[in-house]
Amino acid sequence: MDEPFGADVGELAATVFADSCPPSRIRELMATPAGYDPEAWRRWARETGLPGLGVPAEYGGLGLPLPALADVFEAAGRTLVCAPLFSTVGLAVPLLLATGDAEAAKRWLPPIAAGTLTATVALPDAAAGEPAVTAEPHLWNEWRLSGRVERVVDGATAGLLLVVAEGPDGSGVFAVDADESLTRTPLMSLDLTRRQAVVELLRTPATRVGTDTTGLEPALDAARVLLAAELVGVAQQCLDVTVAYAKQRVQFGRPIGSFQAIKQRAADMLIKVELARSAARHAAAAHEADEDPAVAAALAKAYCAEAAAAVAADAIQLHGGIGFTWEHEAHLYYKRAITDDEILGSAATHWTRVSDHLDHAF
Amino acid sequence: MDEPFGADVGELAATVFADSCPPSRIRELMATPAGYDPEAWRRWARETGLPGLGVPAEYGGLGLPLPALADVFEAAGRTLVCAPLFSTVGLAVPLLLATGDAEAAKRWLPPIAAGTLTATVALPDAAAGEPAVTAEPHLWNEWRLSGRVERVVDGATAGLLLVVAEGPDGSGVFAVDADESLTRTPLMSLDLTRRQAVVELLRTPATRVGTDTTGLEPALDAARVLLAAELVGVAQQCLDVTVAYAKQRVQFGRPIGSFQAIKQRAADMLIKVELARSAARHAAAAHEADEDPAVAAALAKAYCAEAAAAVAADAIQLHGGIGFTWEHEAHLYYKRAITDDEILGSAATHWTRVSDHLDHAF
Amino acid sequence: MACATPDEAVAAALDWVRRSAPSSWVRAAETGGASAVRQVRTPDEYRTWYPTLAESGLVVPAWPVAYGGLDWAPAMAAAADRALRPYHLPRLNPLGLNLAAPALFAHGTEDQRLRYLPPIVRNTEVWCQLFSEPGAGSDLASLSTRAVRDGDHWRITGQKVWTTWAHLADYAVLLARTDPDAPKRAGITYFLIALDQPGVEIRPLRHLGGEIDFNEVFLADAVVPDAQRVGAVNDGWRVARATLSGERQMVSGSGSGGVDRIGGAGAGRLVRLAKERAAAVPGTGWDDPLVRADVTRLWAEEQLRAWTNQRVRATVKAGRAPGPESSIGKVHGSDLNQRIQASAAALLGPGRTTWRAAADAWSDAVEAYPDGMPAEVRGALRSRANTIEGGTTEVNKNIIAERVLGLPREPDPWEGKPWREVPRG
Amino acid sequence: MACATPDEAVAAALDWVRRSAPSSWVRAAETGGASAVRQVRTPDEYRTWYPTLAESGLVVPAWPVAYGGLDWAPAMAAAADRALRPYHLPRLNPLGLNLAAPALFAHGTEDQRLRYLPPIVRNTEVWCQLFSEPGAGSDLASLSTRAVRDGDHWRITGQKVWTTWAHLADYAVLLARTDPDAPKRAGITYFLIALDQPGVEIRPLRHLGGEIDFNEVFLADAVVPDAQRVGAVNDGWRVARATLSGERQMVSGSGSGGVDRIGGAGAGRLVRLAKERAAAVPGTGWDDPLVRADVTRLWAEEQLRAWTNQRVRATVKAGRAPGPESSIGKVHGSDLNQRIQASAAALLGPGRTTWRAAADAWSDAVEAYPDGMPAEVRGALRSRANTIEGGTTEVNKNIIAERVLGLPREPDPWEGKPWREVPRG
Repeated sequence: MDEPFGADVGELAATVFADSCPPSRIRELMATPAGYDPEAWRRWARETGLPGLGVPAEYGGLGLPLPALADVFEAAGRTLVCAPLFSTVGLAVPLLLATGDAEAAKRWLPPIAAGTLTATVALPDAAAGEPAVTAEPHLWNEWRLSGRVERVVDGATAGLLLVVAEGPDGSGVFAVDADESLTRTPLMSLDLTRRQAVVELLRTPATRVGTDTTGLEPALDAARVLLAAELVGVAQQCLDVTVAYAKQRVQFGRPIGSFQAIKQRAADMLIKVELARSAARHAAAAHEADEDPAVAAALAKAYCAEAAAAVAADAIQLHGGIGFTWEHEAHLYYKRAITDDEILGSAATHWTRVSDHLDHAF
Repeated sequence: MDEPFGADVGELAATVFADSCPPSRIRELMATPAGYDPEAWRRWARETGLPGLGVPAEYGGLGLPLPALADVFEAAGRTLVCAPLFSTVGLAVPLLLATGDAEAAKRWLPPIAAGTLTATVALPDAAAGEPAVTAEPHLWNEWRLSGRVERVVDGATAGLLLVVAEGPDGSGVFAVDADESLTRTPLMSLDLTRRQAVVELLRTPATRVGTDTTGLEPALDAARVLLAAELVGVAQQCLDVTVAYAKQRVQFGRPIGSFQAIKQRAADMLIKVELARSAARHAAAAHEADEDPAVAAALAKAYCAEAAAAVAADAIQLHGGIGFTWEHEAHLYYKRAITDDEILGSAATHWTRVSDHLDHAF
Repeated sequence: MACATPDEAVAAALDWVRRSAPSSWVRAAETGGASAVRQVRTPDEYRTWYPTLAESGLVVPAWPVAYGGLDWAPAMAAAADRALRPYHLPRLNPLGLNLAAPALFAHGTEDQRLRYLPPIVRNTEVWCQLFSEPGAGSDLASLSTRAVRDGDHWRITGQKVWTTWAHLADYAVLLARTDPDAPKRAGITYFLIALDQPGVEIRPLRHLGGEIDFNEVFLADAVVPDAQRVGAVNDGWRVARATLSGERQMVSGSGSGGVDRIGGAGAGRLVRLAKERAAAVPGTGWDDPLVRADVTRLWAEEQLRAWTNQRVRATVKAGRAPGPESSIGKVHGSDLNQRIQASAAALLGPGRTTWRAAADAWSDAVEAYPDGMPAEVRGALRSRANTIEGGTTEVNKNIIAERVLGLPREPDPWEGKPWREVPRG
Repeated sequence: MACATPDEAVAAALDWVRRSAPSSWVRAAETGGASAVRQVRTPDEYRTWYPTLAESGLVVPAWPVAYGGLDWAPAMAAAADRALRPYHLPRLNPLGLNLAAPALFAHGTEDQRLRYLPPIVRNTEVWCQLFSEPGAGSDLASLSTRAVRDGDHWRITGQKVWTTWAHLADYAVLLARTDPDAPKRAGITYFLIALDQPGVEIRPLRHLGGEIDFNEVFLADAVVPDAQRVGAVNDGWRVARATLSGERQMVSGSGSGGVDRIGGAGAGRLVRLAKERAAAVPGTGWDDPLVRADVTRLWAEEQLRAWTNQRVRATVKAGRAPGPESSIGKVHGSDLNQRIQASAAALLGPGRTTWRAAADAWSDAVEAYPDGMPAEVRGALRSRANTIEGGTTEVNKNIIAERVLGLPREPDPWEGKPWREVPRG
């Protein structure tokens, strides 16, 4: 690795993403079938260790803690980098580690860190009424999975699928090799910079990953915190782009940013951005310090999703007509905010979690 | 009557209120025990027929329909006139008429129209968990009422109390003469321009008014529509006062009304005022045309209460420090809005009624 | 159709429709209503038949006969309109009727009216609007497109944007600068321009929903005969006002793309959607108290929107000038529709973030993007423009505050300065 | 207390409190916490004992000894502060500490510091602020109160308003105009004025809650020795900035009257209130999904408020300049508190609109009005001022947009013009 991530991991990530995934490049990738550039992913692995950020050093990664990962995701949110970053680094790695399955870790983490394997998690959205995937034991440690997951991030391209399924002895994590007999149908995604797919399993061979499932929810909460951080980046970028535009766009002989109607709105955007950042950072820190990380994660996911969607909508509004065009980037951020809101539970779901916490807190 | 109410009843009422109840006078009445001027009330009866606006001609009134009454209440809301207008004209008369009790009408409506008798309605707020008043038959048409009504508008001064109570055969309307053995404790009212009192009944003699209770809810809805209209007046006055202030108040070398931050807010206030007016007027008309008057009344009461409270709060805000003083009138309107919201069911209650309507409407 | 009273007008109109409209449409309308009509009639079929409707004069009954109308009194026209509503015979060529026509009535010559109004009514000449420019949006009067006199013609050069239906249009109303040294409003002239000429290039403009509803129009020495000038030279801003108010009305309160406004109003549909969602995924639709409250308020506000419009119409009908209530339609309606559409999309849950793509989608994801997009998502995306098109909410609120509430205007250091000197873009 | 490290500072502070504070208070604090302390200690008792605390230097440990401090390093002072928090020994004389002191440190003479700071710390000289005027609120720099030189004194004439605690104060910091011909900010001088003199009349100002927290102060030829001028003549605006930021901080995020901020934070209390309401009237409190959602968001936003303040403190502690997050406290905190207080009052239902009055209420309803008013109502009414006091939300958002986001200022035709010529009031 020429330039490993270190202290200012957030800024480093920002530079990397800016260099290798500028807006022009994102427009290209948006139109491609895969939606990202596998070669770039492998190059990032070699040059920056990005895919292995959360992978412990013993497996060839950098073993960064959640707050550092959150900084990287905030940077990713700012650039809408097209890559299996969330699926692999945000979802699969934390879940894999949470299972405490050393075998699995030894088998999959090194190629993930090397960028030669991408992974994702397939988890039906129970809150949206999707039925669970069922797992039946076959022989030895081999299982058969059946069911359908409506939306799997990078589900069409990931080399490894970690499926959360219901077995005879409760829910567990199961690994499905991409080569196995499963149907993966790419979906059109509101957010073209992050693809999803339907995954259908019919007695698909799978191996069980770990047996202790106590780490499952915390791992998913970690992923939610990373989405929250990404949403902070989304909102921050919308604010910055809007402020820059308001400074240079002239109407009525003045930069529109000199009009109070714009100033009041921009200040409101800043407030949402900063509160969202406080939510995401606190949640990331809480996860380490584990002081009620679950509530902090739920609060962050809910607040950041709503804040980012609102700020992105304001960005479209304050840009006027140009902000309504496909060519302008504002809509990409708006769509990312909406989409993130629906991944791993919507704001409504997570606000309810916070309320449930308050049932006992006072 | 020198000057009976006619076509432009709203404008006429506005003139009467402005002449006989200017802000200075309201400040005086606010500090008095009764909270209004009985002599002025009798004078209005002689000169304008105000107390008998809704009383049919045969009983010495003007028999105005609800839309006309609503215009009068809008005018009353603008001036916060201190008088038993709502209790007598808005509550008691419609309820009395709704009972269809000709005897009662002949006995009480003429003195009401003459301004020599004021009346009110005592109705526990079930939604706020207040138990019903109980009525037990005594002899002939005489009953005994027991119970407690936490808040009765003008309950300490009204000469006639119409109590809604639960008898052996369901709920009914009962008349209690102010001279009877009942305890009436004046309450301090958030809105000093409209007093309320606790009314306690202990085997208090009462006469039953009518037996058909089907008119009860429609009569209360009529009262709600009049409150909604009053709230439109409250909101309109807050907007007008704020606009006038924004035109003359100079800061930074300009009238503050020339700043967009103020303009955007003022436009928002206007939108709320006009939508509220549409709600109240439609509800008043619907009551006549009885096309689903109940839903229209619920919608109007809920929307107008919220709109008036919001607009009044904006008025305080846009006046800056002066709007926060006791001397300035803004808080009186804010308090009237809050108080009206809690009379005859809060916005929450009425929004639920609208939702219940939609259960079947689509 | 010679009639003297609203009743006669209604009778004549109904009689005409029953005799002259395709019987299958009439039957569908009288039995099944709107949706039934859409079953038996394609938009193309309607467009083909439309000139027949136009010939009857019922498209603009209040207009003089010479322009394609029936010379009916407003009351008669309104009555006939109401009577025909159940037959779902929508007017076509909205920009011709709402933008070009008012300008011609107010400031056109008799020759111009006789030449342009009848084909507008027949929809045989479709119109669009060439007003907005990349550098002149909220501040339309600062527009830069130049018109230079050339004998009895004008040569137009510049760029216009946000033109709807330009690729389908034959003519456009055009604002161009004829005197750069005058203050911005005093140097604009109003033209009628034919779009089928070498100097006019129309490029599609994709909006954030992935669809193409708008165009950019590039004018390079495009030619307009002076006979197609409306109003005096440099007096175009006054002429435009007539049409701008027209646009305001058209946009105000109207639902946005993606939502079938014939098939049930936005909020009523929202209630049904919430109930469907509750049936499909218990606890996430009408049976969720938060959704119920949100949807109820949106429905209520749509009622208030309608009741407010009724107030305006009643006032106008009574011959009085409408009050402040007439000024809030665009600002409130656009914001309300945005919230309605967003709630509708949200009711899809995660379903609002993905959809089945056409098999060949992946050759170009951007091209294929709108195919299969749920109607609620399309509506939610399209509605983002509601608070921008036809005047941004921010600008409109300032206008309301100044013109309706009478708040003082801001000091404008550029007031009265030559357009040439004022910063732009 | 000679200490060298935070740990030593903590030890010394705790040791002092346990030895020198009334044992009943210490016991109450260590066993029952805040509420217990309030059981055993009246505000008057605390005020009487306060100078003892001040003598220890623990009120302002980071200040030099000569001014009433201990000369401790910031880290030591902060550590001691945290250690003492459980003992509920709040600082008194906030306007002296937060307004007068910063000005004296930044621009006062050594003589002024030695004369005024120690009594501020001891609370033996209570301070208030004479800045705002009826005609100068948001635009404070346009203030009209005149100061005219008279030998080695100044004579002050004008009206001030919104002074808290003026009727209890001995001294005030005062801004007055000394050069009407200079631009508004360049003609103001900063004074320290004794309030106990003939030229000063203090009138109570009743706020909309019916209580008297503020005063109007009328100055008629009031006298200030030139020795009580802070900073140079006409340089008062610069001096004031030091204290203004002080006020911003004091107001920012702080809860409003009517809510006991010691006994549990606003939103936590709101949750308890909602649960009490649910128990009292089923379906109208925490058991109403709409209330539950509303209260949950308010609680969450209060967390975000706190976490944001933590970010600011952490940045400062790390010796870096705090970022944009430090600018939003006042605007968000005031709006949030308003919503929290309004929700709390709403949870009383109809109970928020009436209360039992003292028996003699009816002699003067206005006088008696605040007696018996529910704390939630008092809080809701008082909190209306949160978005006005210490800079209105509108002005503060403009400041954020300009100073933090760097948006261009508005053209100000009066920029640099003599104060005398600029319209006012």
